[in-house]
Amino acid sequence: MVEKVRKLPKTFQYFKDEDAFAGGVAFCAGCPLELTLRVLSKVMGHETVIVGTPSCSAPVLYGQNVGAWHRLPYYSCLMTGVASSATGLSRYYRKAGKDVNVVCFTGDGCAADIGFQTLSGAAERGERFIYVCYENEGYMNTGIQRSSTTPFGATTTTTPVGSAGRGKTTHAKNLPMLMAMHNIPYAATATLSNIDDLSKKMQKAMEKKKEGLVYLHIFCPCPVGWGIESDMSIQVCRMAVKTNYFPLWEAEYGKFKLTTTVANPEPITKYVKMFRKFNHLGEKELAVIQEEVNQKYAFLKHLTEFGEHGIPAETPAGE
Amino acid sequence: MKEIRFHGRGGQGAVLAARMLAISCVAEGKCVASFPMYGFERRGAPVVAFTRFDDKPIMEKTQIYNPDCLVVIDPGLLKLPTLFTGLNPNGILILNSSKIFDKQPNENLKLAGVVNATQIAVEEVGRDVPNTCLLGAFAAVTGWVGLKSVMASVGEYFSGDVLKKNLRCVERGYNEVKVTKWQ
Amino acid sequence: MAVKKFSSKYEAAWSDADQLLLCLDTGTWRTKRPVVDKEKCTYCGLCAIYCPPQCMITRKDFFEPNLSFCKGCGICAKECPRAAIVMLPEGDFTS
Amino acid sequence: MKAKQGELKVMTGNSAAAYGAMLCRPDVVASYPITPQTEVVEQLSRFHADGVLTAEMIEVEGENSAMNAVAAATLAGGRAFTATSSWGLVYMYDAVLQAAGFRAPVVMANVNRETPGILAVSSGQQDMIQTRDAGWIQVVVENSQEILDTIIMAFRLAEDYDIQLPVMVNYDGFYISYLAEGVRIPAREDVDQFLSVLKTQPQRTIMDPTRPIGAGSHGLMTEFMELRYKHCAAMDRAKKKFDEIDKDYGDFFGRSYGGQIEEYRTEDADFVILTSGSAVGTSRTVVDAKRAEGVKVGLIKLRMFRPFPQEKLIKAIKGKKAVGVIDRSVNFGWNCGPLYSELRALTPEIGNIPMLSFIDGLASIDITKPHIERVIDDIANAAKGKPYQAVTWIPLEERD
Repeated sequence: MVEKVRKLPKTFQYFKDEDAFAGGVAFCAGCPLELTLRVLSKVMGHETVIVGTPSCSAPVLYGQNVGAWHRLPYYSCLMTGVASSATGLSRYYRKAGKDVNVVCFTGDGCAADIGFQTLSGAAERGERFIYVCYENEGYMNTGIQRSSTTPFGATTTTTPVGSAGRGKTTHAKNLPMLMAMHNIPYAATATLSNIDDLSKKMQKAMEKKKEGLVYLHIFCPCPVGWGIESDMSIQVCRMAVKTNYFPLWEAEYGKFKLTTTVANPEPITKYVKMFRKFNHLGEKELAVIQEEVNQKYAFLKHLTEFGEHGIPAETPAGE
Repeated sequence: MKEIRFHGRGGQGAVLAARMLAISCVAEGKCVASFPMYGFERRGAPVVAFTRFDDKPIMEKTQIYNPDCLVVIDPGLLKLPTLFTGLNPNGILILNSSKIFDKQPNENLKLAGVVNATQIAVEEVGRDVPNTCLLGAFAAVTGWVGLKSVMASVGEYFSGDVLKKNLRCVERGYNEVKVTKWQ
Repeated sequence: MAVKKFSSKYEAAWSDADQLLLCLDTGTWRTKRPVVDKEKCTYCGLCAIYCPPQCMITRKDFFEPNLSFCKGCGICAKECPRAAIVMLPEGDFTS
Repeated sequence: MKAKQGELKVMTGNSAAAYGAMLCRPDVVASYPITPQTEVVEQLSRFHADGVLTAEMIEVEGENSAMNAVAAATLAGGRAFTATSSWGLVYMYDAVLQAAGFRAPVVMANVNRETPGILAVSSGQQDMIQTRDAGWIQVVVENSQEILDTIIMAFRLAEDYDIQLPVMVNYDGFYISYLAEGVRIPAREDVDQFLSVLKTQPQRTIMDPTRPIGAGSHGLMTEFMELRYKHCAAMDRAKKKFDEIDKDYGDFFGRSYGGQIEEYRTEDADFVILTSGSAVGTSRTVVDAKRAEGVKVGLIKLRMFRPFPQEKLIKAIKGKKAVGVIDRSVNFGWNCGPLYSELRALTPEIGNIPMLSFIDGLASIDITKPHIERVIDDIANAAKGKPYQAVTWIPLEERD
């Protein structure tokens, strides 16, 4: 008989509420988005107003007629209006003296492309809500199209591989970095393999949003869109961290800190072979990706050597 | 005119099957119309697709309410209370299942072709994509379209190794379908 | 205007989970089923943490999937450090 | 009981809009500057800086955000105001539709200006026309006092339990936005009292964060149509409600505007002009002058453009010998004025009388007294049974 480990993972300690979602909801099998949302509802609690958009999360976040798939209050809006709708909601709640978590929940396409202006505006104004971007590197819901956060070389339905096409020809926008550069009270990256870290950052987000906008960038690979076997999605997250493809960090008012350091990063080849979207790439192209990973990481590392810049912590934005 | 309604779940290729059938019919000189009806594009979510074919141009743009034939790609959908709704007398069913019927599931259903398309797909393609196999079964049971035409339609969507595997699925569906008749 | 009866009491597209909490029968999506070896399970909880539908049920000293909702993704089996969960074809279980 | 006579102050139309909004004590104001509306934002910001306005002021990064913010704020339970114009209205279009579909009781001042395509920083009602089918209540007003009064009425209409619809208060850019006139400013407590009726009504559904409630569920099957039907029904109710509110306002503050339409010397008129906005004032003076010459002409001022006041217009026009419509915008594809084409739809009820369309005043071209005299002459001839031209682009078709 194996000795039972009585001590459950620390993650359980971050849960303050029951899962707000119905048992069966319309996410694909193995979708990290489902886990992200369920964990979010457990960590942030049920008095969390979700502001969502048309996306993979919409069929679950938004109800059907009078029915809902979960017990969180929500506001459905268009991709152009996420951060601005959250602005209206959180401002009114503040005026009415209600302490509410207003949480935007959108994909990278919305956050980095069509909704970026309003997100940037809300960050500058110091709006007090949390913006969660789940990063699946493209428009997965509408059928796998490229977004400005789709990485170099990736195949999508609008950057297909053919006799002339080799996948996306430009590089991804570094959205979490852009948001941190707004000098907001809190910006962080997280992913599900490091779920303790993710939960902790969600908890911290609730505190820091009292000072201004909080931005969480959560790496959520898409089993369907990337060609990942449904049981491999957490493994892909883990490898993204281990290769420094997706480093985990946080930044308070522009002061950067790595929350996980990888002693001996794995080569990017180990990561890209876990799914199909980079299958066509040759050595040369993989070297470009490796170089990009190295450069981005070096830049991030360099930033951690600086202190807060821009607005000092003692005078929160938005006052 | 013949009207065929496909029932499947997102990811099983119901929409593609409906379209391939349309292409097969065109290869035989028929007029066709095929379209899907779904809300959210999601793996696992129920999907309905329609194909009509006739000797003259098809004007209708409505969903199919009185199908001559149902193609059910997911056996779990047999539980759907509305599955047989509107089925024409002398109706035909093409079903992906490991089990054949022990009794007539609907009084209008007179002819059922059952094939374990999931198993065949897993054996041949390595994944649960039962759609092409069911088209083979469809050709065998209905006789409305020839095996050659179905195989040609599959060639419009796949190439190389994947095409070969899918063609084997079609052939096995054609040969291995088990037919049950009721009066 | 002529319509007398409405199906919703709301003027706009409001949903209300108190009135109706929707739920899908996602257990039927499964093509593979996770089976837990109770002997091997050390009750570490990692399967429960990583399970996307969060449907691992705590038993006395092991975890077990709620088959009503388990979509059979296999993450629990993949993440289990003791290999205490195996994915078996769902067809083997149909009576 | 009567309200106190308010303080008289000379102010522009834009200031009047800001005063109207401020007096209603909004919880949230979000706006973005655009000519010729910018003064509204500036005035509201001054009110806020002076502590007169305690709303959450949101200086958004674009009009789209302004509309999203105010719509969300009203659905959370607040009162919200914004103002825009022309390209700004176009830029917020998706959110304008969203606000209406959500039945968000937003009040917005729209300072009419030409829309994109041909660059023109000038007056024109095309912006209002291009949002005609957005599901909003649209009111058009004529002067600064009417702007202030109508914005107060608009909050009562928008937030009424039976209505719950966004209201757009339109006034001509430049001609009214920058026109300084003496305006009576109602006392705050009187405005409070006028709006207090809303507190006695059942409360609308809001985003109460303690409840598992969601705004913006998918409308599936017939429920989508049901919600559209309810929206249309609310639009229909808004007509009578607007008349009642206008009457209440008149009884209390001593100023009223006729509700959906205002009729001027129509009772014994042989024929009438129908128009809206700043052209109404000038038309009044020309009608008076023509009356002095013995021409039996009347004037109808359209105040409510959406919902469309069919019943009122039929009643006002039926029995007249002819009607002419002056539009400060165009109906693409019909090649006539938009208000004109809407009126034509009432022909079965009004009767087959000559109906004439006059397009004038695009891009701030002045709708002058001679223009209106010509309109009256043309309608008068048509009323006498003479042949007439259905559509006239007045400034482009000068008479020899």
